[in-house]
Amino acid sequence: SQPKVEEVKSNEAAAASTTQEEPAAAPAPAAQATESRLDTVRKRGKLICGGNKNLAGFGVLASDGSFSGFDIDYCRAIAVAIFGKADDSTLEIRPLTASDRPIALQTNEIDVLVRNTTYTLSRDTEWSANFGPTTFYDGQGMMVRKDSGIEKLEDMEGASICVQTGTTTELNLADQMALRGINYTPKVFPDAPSTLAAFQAGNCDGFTTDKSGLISQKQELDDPAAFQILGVTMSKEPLGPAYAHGDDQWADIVDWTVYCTFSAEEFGVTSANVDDIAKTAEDPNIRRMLGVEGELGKGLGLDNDFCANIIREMGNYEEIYNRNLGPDTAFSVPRGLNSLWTDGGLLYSPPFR
Amino acid sequence: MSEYIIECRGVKKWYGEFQALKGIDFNVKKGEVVVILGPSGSGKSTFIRTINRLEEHQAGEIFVNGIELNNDVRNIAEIRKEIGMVFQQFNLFPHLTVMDNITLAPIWVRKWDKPTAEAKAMELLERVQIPEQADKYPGQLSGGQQQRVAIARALAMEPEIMLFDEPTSALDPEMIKEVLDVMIVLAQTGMTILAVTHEMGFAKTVADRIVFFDYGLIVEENTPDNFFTNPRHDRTKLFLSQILH
Amino acid sequence: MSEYIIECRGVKKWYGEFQALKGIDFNVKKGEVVVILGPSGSGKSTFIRTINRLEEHQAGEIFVNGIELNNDVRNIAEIRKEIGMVFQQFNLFPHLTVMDNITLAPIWVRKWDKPTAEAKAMELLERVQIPEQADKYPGQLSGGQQQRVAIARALAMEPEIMLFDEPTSALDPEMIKEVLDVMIVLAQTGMTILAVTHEMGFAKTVADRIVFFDYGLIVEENTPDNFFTNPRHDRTKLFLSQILH
Amino acid sequence: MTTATDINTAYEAPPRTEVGVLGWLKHHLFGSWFDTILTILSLGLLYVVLVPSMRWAVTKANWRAITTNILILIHGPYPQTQNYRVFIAIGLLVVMGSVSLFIYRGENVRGRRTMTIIWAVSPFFIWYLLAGFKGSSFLPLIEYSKWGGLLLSFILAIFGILASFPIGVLLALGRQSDMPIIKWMSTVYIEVVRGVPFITVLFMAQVMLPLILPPDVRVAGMFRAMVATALFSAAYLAENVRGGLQAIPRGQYEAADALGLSTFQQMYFIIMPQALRTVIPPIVGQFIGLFKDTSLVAIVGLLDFLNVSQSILSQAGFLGAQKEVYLFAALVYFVFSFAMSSASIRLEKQLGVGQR
Amino acid sequence: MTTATDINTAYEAPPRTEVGVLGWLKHHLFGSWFDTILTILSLGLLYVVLVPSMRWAVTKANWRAITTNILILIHGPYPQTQNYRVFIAIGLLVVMGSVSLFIYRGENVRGRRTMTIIWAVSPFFIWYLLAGFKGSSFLPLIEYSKWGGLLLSFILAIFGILASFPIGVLLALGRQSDMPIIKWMSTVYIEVVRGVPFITVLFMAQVMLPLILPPDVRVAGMFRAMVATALFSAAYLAENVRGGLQAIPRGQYEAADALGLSTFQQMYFIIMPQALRTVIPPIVGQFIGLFKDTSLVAIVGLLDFLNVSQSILSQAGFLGAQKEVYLFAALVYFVFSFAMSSASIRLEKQLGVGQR
Ligand SMILES: Nc1ncnc2c1ncn2[C@@H]1O[C@H](COP(=O)(O)OP(=O)(O)OP(=O)(O)O)[C@@H](O)[C@H]1O
Ligand SMILES: Nc1ncnc2c1ncn2[C@@H]1O[C@H](COP(=O)(O)OP(=O)(O)OP(=O)(O)O)[C@@H](O)[C@H]1O
Ligand SMILES: [Mg+2]
Ligand SMILES: [Mg+2]
Repeated sequence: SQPKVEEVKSNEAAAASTTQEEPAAAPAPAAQATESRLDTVRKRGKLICGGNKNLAGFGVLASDGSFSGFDIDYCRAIAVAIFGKADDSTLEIRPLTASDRPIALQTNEIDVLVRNTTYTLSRDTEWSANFGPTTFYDGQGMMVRKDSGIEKLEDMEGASICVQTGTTTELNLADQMALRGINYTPKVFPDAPSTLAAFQAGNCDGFTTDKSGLISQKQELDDPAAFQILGVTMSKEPLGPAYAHGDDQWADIVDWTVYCTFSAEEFGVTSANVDDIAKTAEDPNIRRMLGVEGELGKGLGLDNDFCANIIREMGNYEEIYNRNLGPDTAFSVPRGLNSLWTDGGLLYSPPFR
Repeated sequence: MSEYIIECRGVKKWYGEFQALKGIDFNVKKGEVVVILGPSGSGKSTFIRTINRLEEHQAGEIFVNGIELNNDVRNIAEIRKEIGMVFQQFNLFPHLTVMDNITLAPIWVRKWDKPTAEAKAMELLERVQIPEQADKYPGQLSGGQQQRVAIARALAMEPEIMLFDEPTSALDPEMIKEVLDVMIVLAQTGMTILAVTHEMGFAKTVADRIVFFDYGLIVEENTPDNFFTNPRHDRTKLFLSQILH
Repeated sequence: MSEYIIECRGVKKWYGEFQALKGIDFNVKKGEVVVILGPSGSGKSTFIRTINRLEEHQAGEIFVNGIELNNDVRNIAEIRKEIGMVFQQFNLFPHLTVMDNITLAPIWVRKWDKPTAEAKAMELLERVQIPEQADKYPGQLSGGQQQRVAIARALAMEPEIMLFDEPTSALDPEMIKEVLDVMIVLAQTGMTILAVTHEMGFAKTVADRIVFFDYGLIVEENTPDNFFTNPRHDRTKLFLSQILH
Repeated sequence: MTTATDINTAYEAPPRTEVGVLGWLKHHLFGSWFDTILTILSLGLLYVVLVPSMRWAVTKANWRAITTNILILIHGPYPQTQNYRVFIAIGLLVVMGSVSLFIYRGENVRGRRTMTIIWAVSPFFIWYLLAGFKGSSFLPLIEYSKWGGLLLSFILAIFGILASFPIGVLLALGRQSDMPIIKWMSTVYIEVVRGVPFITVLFMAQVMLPLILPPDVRVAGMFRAMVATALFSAAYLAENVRGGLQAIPRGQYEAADALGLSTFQQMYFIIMPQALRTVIPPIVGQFIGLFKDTSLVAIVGLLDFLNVSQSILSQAGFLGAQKEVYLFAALVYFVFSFAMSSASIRLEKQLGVGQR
Repeated sequence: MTTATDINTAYEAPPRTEVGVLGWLKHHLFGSWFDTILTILSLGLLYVVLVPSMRWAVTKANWRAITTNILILIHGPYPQTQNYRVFIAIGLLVVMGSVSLFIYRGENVRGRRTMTIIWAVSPFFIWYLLAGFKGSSFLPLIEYSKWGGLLLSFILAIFGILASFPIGVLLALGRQSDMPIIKWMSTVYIEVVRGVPFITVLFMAQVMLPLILPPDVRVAGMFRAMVATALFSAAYLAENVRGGLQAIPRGQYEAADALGLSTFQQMYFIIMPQALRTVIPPIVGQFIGLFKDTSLVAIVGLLDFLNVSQSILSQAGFLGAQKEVYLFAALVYFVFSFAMSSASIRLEKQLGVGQR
C-alpha cells in the first residue's frame, strides 16, 4: 500500500487541492514549474528557512533577538551561498514546531527546513520532501536518575518514559522496547520544555530523545550531576536539511552547501585562511571548490565563489560544530560519528569537480 | 377626505389566531380631542398603536393626513414624523440625558441643527415646567417628571397628532395631576389628541368625543356629557359603574 | 405593653447623610386598620419597611408582638414570620408557579408538609377568587391577579400583621377594585393592617385611623371622618386639595 | 357612526397571506430583490465551498488515517482488550439520555425522580467501570495514564463543568458579599486566575506540585488536570454569574426577606434560578470554550483527543494526512459544541428567556 | 398622640457608629467571631504562601534569565538598533493615556474631541513608525516576521478586539434578523466558529491559505493571525452581544420607532449603547481570554510573548530557569489582564450598570 499512499500524497501536495475549489488548484503546479525556487528566492531577496527556537545548541532565540545554533548556521550557509552574505535582509528564520514542519514545507511557507529533522523513508515519501546530506549523525539515548539503579534498557521493565510527541523518537522507543520485550509506559508531551519539565518533576523514570539533545538538555536540569545518560543507542538519527519535491536545482544548491563545509574541513580551509588559500592554493580540488578555477558554482546557478563565501562567513564544518556544540560550549558533545571519514567518522563529501 | 386628519376604514388586526381588532371605522378631525375608554384587553392600545404603525393592521385602510399606511417604508416614516406618542411606561432612553432624549429625533430625523433643537427642547421643558432637569438622566427623575419629559420628547418633533396610551396609570396620585395639567394645556392649544385614559376628569373636561371599545369593536361613540350621564349601551353602563366607585 | 402589637418609639433612619425618618412614635393595637398617607418621599415606605426590617433603623426602638427588632438574627426571623408584606410591584417570583409562590415559605420557613401547604394555598386562592390560576406563572396573569396572588402569598404564612405598600398603584382601574375588595374583606376579618395607599375610598370605609407623614415625621393622626372633613394641619389640607381633584 | 347595539365576541380567521412551503419560500427568501440576491449569493457560496470539499473528501482524502486509528481517537491508550468497558459506558449514557428525553418531558413525577437518582449515581458507576479494581480479573485496574482520546476530553470537560459550577457560584456570591475578607479573597482569586494563561497554570501545577507534596505522594496527571480545569473555569463562571445576579431586581430579595426565607433559601430558591437563567448564553459559551481548552492538558502529558489526533501524524503511513486529521478533529469538536449550544437554546426557550 | 403643629424640615446628622480606619477595621474585619477567624486564617494563608515565595524570589531565583532577555521579551526579534521606535510608540501611548485621564474627566468639549481624533489617528501613525518605509534610511522597513514579544501580543490582541467588535455586533444583529438568509448565515458562522478549537482554525489558515492564494502572494503570518483572531473572537462576541440585546425592553424599540428613527439610528443611538453596557463583564472576560489566546499563534511560526519566554529556556545560560520564566510570564499576563478588568469595572460604575 505504500506506493499508493505516496501517490495520493504527492498528487495532493503538488496539485494543492483541498477543500477549496478544484479549478483554482490545477494551475498551481504549472506556475511553480515556470519559476525555479532559486528565482523565487532571488526575487524575494531572502531565504526563508524553517528552524527551531527551543533546542539548545541547534536552534535558539538569543537575547539579541537573533537565532543561533548548529542548524541555524546551516540556514545561514545556504543564504550565503545564494546572496554572498547572511543577515536580516537575506535570511528569515521561521521557528516551527515538530508537527507543523511538514506543512510548512508542503505549502512552500519555507524554502528549506533545517530543524533537527531525522531522515527516514516514510518522511521522504509522505512529506513530499527530499533530504540533503546528513549534517549531524545522532542516535536516540536514554537519560535516567543516577540513584535509580538503571544501567541499561533491560532495567527499565515497567518504567515510565517521557517522550516528545510527533517525533521519530516516540516511534523508535516503541520499536526498541518491543524488540527487547520490555513493558513501559510512554508519557508524551507536545514540546521539549514540557517533556523535560515533566522529567525534572519526577513524573517519569526515563527521558528519551536524541543523544545530542540529551546532552544539552541535561544541562537544563536543576542538578545535572544527579542524572546519567545510558550507553545504549536505540536508533540511527541522521539529521539534515530537507526541501520540497520538484526542484532539483534547489536540491543541488542545498546539498553542495553542506558538502562545501565538509570539504573545507577536509582540506583545512577555515574562515581565517580562506582568502589566503584562494590566492595561494595549488591543489586543483581546492581551487575548484573555492571557485578560483572552473565554473562549478555557475553550474549550480550561484556565484562561482559560493563556497569561499560560505567558509568566509560561516567557517568549515569543524568551526560550525565547535561554535555550537564543541568543547568550549556548555554541551561539549563529542564529535563521534560526526568526524570526517578520514578520522573514522561518517562525514564524506563527493568531490568538487 | 381632507376633512379628517385620521381616517380608519374597517381596520382589522390579528395576533396569531386571536383577533384584537374586528373592523374599526373611525375618523378624527384636525384639532379634535378624543378619549378612548374600555375594559382591559378590549383593543384600545392595539388600535392606537396601529395608527403610527407600531402594529401592522391586516385588513382595512388607515389614512393619516391623506397618506395611506401600508408596507411602503417611506409612508411610514412620513406619518411617524407627524405623530407623537406617549407611552404608559414612559419609555425614555435611560442612557441619555433629558436634553438628549428630547433632541435626538429632531436632530437625526428632522435634521435640525443642534442649537435649534436644544432651544426648542428648552422651550418645551419650560412648557412642561421642568426646565431645570435638562441635564439629568431619566433615572434621576420622579415618575411624573419622566412622563412630562416623554411628552416633551414627542412634542419636539412638532407633530400634528399626539397619541397617549394610558399616560398616567403608572403614576402616583400627585404626579397624575402634573401630567394631566400638561395634557389639558396641550388640548387647549388646538393639538389633535387621541388618548387612552381612565382619568374621568380629563375626559369630562377636555374631550370632544369619547369612544368606548370592547372585544375589538367600538361599542359606543358619544359626547362626554351624554357618555357619562346617559350611556346608550348596556356594556358602557356596566363599565361606568365599576370605574366610578 | 401588650396592649399594642406594634410599638415604635423615636424611630430614626438615615440613608447616608439624608434623614428619612426623624423620630416616629407610633403604636398599633391588634386588629386595628391604619392607613398611612403623605406626599411622595415623605418616608411612608421607609417607615413601613423598618417594621419588618427590610430597612434597618438607626435610632429608637421597634417592638412587634413584644419582641424587639435589633441586630439579633433570630428576632428578625421571628418577627418576619408574623408579618406579611404586599409590595407595589407585587414582587412575585417569576420562575415559580402561583402555587409554588404561595407554598414556598410555609414549606421551608414554617416547615409544613407539602399537602398541608397546598391545601392552605388553595383555600387562600379561593378567598382571593383565582383558584383556577394555581398552575400558571405570574407572567401569565393580569396585574390585578398578580397582586391578589401576592396577598395570598403573604397570608399563607398566617401572619398576625399585614403591611401594604401602595398595593394598587401599579394597577388598572378595574383591577384596583379587585384588589381593594380583597383588602376590605381582610380588614373585616379582624386582621391587623398597616397600609400605605392613596385609595381614599378604602381609607374612608375601613380605616380605624389615618396617619399623615411629611418630611419623615408624623404630621397628623386622625380618624378618617375628621381627617377628610376637618383636617387639623395646613399641610394636610393642601395635600387633600391636590388628591381630591 | 358605528354604534354596535350588540357586542360581537366572535372571531374571524386571520387572512392567509402565505400558504405552505412555497408561500413561505416566496415570502422569506424572495420577498424583495435584496432577499433574492442574498439567497442566490449564498447558494452560490455554498456550491463553491461544498462541492469541491465533498469531491475532495470522497475521492482524494485518505480517511484511512482516521479509520485505522478510530479506537485510539476514542479512548487513547486504554487497553484495547478492555475497551468494551468504554463502549458499555458510552452505551449507558446514550440509553440514559434517550430515556431522559421521554421521562423529563412527561408528567410522571416518580419516573423523573428515579431518573435523577440514576443520573446522580451514574458517574460513580461509570468511573469504577472504567477504572476497575486492583487485582480484579473481571475488571482489572486500568491506570489513569492509559485514559485518553475523546474519553479523557469528556471526563475533563464534564468534571470541569460540574465542579466549576458550585465554585463559580460561591465565588460570585463571595464577590458580592458584605464581608470584606470574603469579598477580597473572591476578587483576588477571580482576577488572578482570569489574568493568567491556562497553559501557565497547568505548567506551574506540573513544576510546583511535586515540590509541595511529599515525594512519595503522586497525583496522577489526569487529576491534576481535572482540578486545574475546574479551578480555572470557576473564575470565569463567577463573573458570568455575577452578571446574572446584577440583573435580579431588588424586589426579589425583599420579597424573599419579607417571607422570612433564610439567606441560603433565598439564594437557592429565588435568586440563583433566575440569575443563572439570564446568563445561559455566556455560560454555555464558556463551557464550550472549556471543552476545547481541554486540549491544552497535553502540556502535562495527557493524551486528550486533539493530542491523539496530532500523534497520528507521526505514524508512518499517515505523515501527510494533516488535512484529514485536522478536519476530522474540527468536526468532532464542532459536533459536540453544537450539541451543547443547541441544548442550551432549547433550555433558554423552555425557560422563556427570550420572551418578554 | 404626636400632632406636629409645625413641620420640621431640618435634618439631624447620622450617628457615627464607626470612626476612622480603626473603627472600620473593627467593624469589618473583627465584627463577629466568624469574621475574626476568617481574617486570621487568611492572614495565615498569605504568610504561608507569600513569605517562602518572596524568600525564593529574592535569594534563590535567577532573574538574570529575565533581565538579559528583557528586550526580546518586549519586542521579540525586532532589530535592537531600531528598537527606539518601539519605545517611542510605548511612550506615546503612555502619554496619550495619561493625558486622556485628565481630558475625558474634564468638561472641555474641544479638548475631548481633539483627543478622540488623536486616538483615532494614532494606530496608523504607530504602525508606520514601527513598520517603516522601504528604502528609507531614517525609518527603514522592519519586516513583520521580526515583530514579536509583548509588542506582537498587543498588536494581535488590540486588533482582535477592535476588529471583532463591529463584526460581532453585526453577527448578533444578523442572528436576530427577520431575514432568514442573514439569520442562517450568522447562526452558522457563530456556531461553526465557536465549535472549533482556535488552534484548528489557525492551523487550517496555515494549511489552506497558501493553497488558495497565488504562489507569489504571501500574507505575512502576523496578518493571518490577526485575521484569524478577529474572526474567531467575533463569534464569541456575537453571543455576548445577543445576551445584551435580549435585556433591552421592547418599549425602547417602540419609542424609537414612534419617533421615526431609522433602523440604523435606532440601533446606534438607542439599542446598542444599552445592550453593550449590560454585557460589559462577559465581554471583558472574553477580551482577557483573547489576549491570553494570542499565545496560540506560535503555530503559525510567530514569536509572541509566551513563545519568546519559552525559548529563553533553551538559551545556554538559562537552561533551568523554568520557574522564573513562567512566573514572570504569568505576572505580565496578570498585570495586563487585571488592568483591563479594573478599567472595565470603572467603566461599569461610571455607566451605572450595577445600580438599580
Ligand atoms: N403581542 C401580542 N400578542 C398576542 N396577543 C396580544 C399582543 N398584544 C395584545 N394582545 C392581545 O390583544 C388584546 C388587546 O390588547 P390591548 O393591549 O390592545 O388591550 P387594551 O385595551 O389596551 O388593554 P389594557 O387596558 O390592559 O391596556 C388583548 O386580549 C391582548 O391579550
Ligand atoms: N435606598 C435609598 N437611598 C437613599 N435615599 C433613599 C433610599 N430610599 C428612599 N430614599 C429617600 O428617602 C425618602 C423617603 O423615601 P420613601 O420611599 O420612604 O418615601 P414614600 O413616602 O414612600 O414616597 P412614595 O410615595 O414616592 O413611595 C425619599 O426622599 C427618598 O428619596
Ligand atoms: Mg393598553
Ligand atoms: Mg413609597
